[in-house]
Amino acid sequence: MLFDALLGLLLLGLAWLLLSCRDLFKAIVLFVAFGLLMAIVWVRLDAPDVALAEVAIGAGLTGALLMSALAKLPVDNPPGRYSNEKTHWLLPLTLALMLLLVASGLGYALWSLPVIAPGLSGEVAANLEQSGVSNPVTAVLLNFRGYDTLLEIVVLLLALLGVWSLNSLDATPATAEKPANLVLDTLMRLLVPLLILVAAYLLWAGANSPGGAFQAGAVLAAAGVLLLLAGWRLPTALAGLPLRLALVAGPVAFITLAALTLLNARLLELPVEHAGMLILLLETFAMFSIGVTLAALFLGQRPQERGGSA
Amino acid sequence: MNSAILYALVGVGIFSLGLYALILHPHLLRKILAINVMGSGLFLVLIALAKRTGEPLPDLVPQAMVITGIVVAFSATALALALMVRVAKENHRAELSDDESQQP
Amino acid sequence: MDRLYLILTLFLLLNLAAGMWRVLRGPSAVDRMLASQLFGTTAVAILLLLAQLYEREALRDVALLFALLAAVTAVAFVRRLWQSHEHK
Amino acid sequence: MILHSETPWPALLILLPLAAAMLSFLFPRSAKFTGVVTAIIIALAVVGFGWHLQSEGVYRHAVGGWGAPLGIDLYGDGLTLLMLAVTALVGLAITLYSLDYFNTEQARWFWPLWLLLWAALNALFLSADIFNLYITLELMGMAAVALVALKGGRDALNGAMRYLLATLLGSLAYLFGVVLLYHGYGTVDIALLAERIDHQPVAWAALGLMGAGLLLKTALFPLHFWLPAAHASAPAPVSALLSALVVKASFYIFLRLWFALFAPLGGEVAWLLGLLGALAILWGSWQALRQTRLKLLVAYSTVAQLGYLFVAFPLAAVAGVVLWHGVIYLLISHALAKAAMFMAAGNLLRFGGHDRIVDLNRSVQQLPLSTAAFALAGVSIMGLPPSGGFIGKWLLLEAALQQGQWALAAVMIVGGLLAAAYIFKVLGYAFTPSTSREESIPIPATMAWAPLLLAFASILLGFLAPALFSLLDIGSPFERGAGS
Repeated sequence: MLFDALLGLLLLGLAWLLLSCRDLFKAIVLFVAFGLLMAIVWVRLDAPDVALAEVAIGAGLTGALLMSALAKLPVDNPPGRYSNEKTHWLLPLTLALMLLLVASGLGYALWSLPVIAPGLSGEVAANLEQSGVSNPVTAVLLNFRGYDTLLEIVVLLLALLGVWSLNSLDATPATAEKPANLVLDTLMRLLVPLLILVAAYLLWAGANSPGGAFQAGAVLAAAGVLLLLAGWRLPTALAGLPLRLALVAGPVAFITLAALTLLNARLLELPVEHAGMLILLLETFAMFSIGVTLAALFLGQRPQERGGSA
Repeated sequence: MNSAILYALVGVGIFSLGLYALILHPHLLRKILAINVMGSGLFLVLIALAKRTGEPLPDLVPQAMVITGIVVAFSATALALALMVRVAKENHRAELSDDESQQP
Repeated sequence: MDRLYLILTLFLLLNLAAGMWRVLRGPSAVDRMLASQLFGTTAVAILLLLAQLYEREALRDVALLFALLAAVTAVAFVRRLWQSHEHK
Repeated sequence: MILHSETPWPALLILLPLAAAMLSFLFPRSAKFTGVVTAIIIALAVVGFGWHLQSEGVYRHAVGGWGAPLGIDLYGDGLTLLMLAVTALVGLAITLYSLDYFNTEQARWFWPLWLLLWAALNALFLSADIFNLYITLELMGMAAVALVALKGGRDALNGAMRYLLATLLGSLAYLFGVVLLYHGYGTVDIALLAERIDHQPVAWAALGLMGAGLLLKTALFPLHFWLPAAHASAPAPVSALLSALVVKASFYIFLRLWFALFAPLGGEVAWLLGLLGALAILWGSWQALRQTRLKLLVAYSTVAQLGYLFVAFPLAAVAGVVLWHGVIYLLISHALAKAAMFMAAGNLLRFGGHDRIVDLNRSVQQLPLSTAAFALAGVSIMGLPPSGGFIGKWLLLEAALQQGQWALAAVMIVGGLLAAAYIFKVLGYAFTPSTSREESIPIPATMAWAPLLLAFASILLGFLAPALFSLLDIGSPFERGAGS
């Protein structure tokens, strides 16, 4: 309990500091630290799957993305106003009071909830055997609520479409990386194979223990990010249709499976005897696409295609 | 007060802090950070309250929802950051220009 | 034994708070970044202790991912932000 | 067997635009073809779904075979059908209009984004699960933002950024409500929640949060601050689909939740909604009248017309189902008319190279079809007979008068007069004989005809009322609201 209270206070303190400190770089570092602390909280709350996702996506890749974006902001930009200095001091005060009221109301609503509520844990346990996997979180993500997951990986692809469309309208060329040095080169040679190995492990482990396509995909993306930071770029021959195929492989596998299940008249109903195999197949495609998409999101610019048109 | 409700209340607090910053700070990067912080607070409420099963194992459906939520939040952040960089180039500062809007 | 682990995790948590202070004070971006790396290392230690305490193998995976992803953010910092930020 | 108890039409309505989006991303050169074929098949699938509903009644499908509360259910009734049908009709028009609108680089992104947005809309209308609805909301919102930004330039980018922040905030508030409902009642299925919900504080908090989030996305006054910039600065077909469909989608969720969950809770809330709706009508119409640029005028008109949808809430307790028929009628005719208006405005803008209202002269002689589309759509927006807008507004006005709510009735009438004023302001300038000759760009036939057909449809709607009302009654979507 003491541990929890301390952790909770630290979280609140970090949130306040990262949102109120004047230096944006400091805010980003604090945000990454905040994500790491969240991961410890997830572990405390018996949610190791979420902890994995938080470390890989919530803190790791988001942190890298934030730093990359901060570096792209105009250099002559005067340091951002800390808060809207045109506004009177009364506005923040009123806002704070209003939010305090809302938060108290919400707190009261949560407080009034029954102390014991099983949620859907009973249903999950009862149907776990038919799901094809023994990690309940994977069962929910890929089978019980697989339709959500289908839409979710489409959201990820949509984000990339949006980012690419934004950058394709921008005339300025992509920023070239500085040449890699020996330290980075060695680190990359060590880390990239390790990351790929860990991704494969997480994917495989996801069926029975914490892990799964999203965490594995994020680790794969981390390997991609390292490569990109070291100055590696996708060969122009692969940057057109092959890259697009890699990006849509996960969604397309999902959509195809959904269409096939329609022949049996029920959307996304996996036959019990093949469910485990189908889920692993689906997750493999998904991991691959998620990895490529996340790395592409980090790069931002659409890679140069053969034939010149960016 | 058990740890489930404790963390849930912390989640509400984090959400509110994020909302305060989102409304008050004009810099777009800070607004994006604020939205992410709000999301984390929300996820904390979702998972903390799932501990109330009365058994050692928590309700796992919220955990799957939060993994979905983390991926969606990341997607939104990536899009928002790309948009921010473009807006900052147009406005010469990473804030929304307020000259074209006639309303308060 | 459990009590020992608990005391250790509490101690490490206090270490995190100390690290936060360094992130806040800086003064340079490198100081902040290094402090955040220390953050990651401490978190790894906490996770390993918790893994022992709860007897859950999976937490070691989380710790492993912590260590790996910390390297990625560090490289992102060095390559994208270090020079440009220090110049400001 | 497939055609009997388990028709795959709804699944097709979701999977087809998704698959088409992937195809158009993979093969940008044939994207236009993919888009048109998809639009046609979707229209056919909606007809098939309607036929199924007519013969079999309400549709419920347990995705994955699990069924609520463990799995996700799809659900369809008359309201779902009409929303899908409007989306299919407006979507077809937008697809045709967009064939020649975008340059090559924009088209490369427009088609996959638009098809994803379409998939999100269909999935949203068919969902019976509040967490699944959250994902469709995010999919829709992010696609819409990316489409606004497609225009490029300062206005569009600022509009898109403001829109993105607003829509993300709305999603977060909505999701918080989902969290509260799940932990309060142990399910995210709307039907199960409807059975279990009671007067607990969590239900109230959920109403507040979900309501605020969805109304922010629907741009109800005073949460409309993001709408004019986003809708006015987007490319014309995008403006059309934002005003016609995207704001309606979040309103649809609000309506669903209102009937299933919240109507028994909030009599006072209904009055608050009515008040905000009335203010939206007055403020939006007044702002529209003040605008000097055509697209901003049309955008503020959307703010005003959305207000009408909310004026119904306090009247519903007495007026019942008929009133809701009026609201849906208004929603549909506004969708058709506003899409026509934005597309027509896009033509005028493209032709003249600007959308300053005072310089619109010449356009009648040069663009008779687009001007006619604007005028016809205007008839529906003003609420003149025999348009669809007339039926909707008449039902609302009648309810207000019967209940002696003179203030609400007066606001509706004033809103109609102001609408007439801002539409005649545009038409007046458009019919002024031309004095100057400028360079102009010719408008392709599809771009001229698409808005005109939609405008005709919004007028025609006035004659279809009995048929549409009987369709709308399938599954009686408004029963709980009427009873309470």
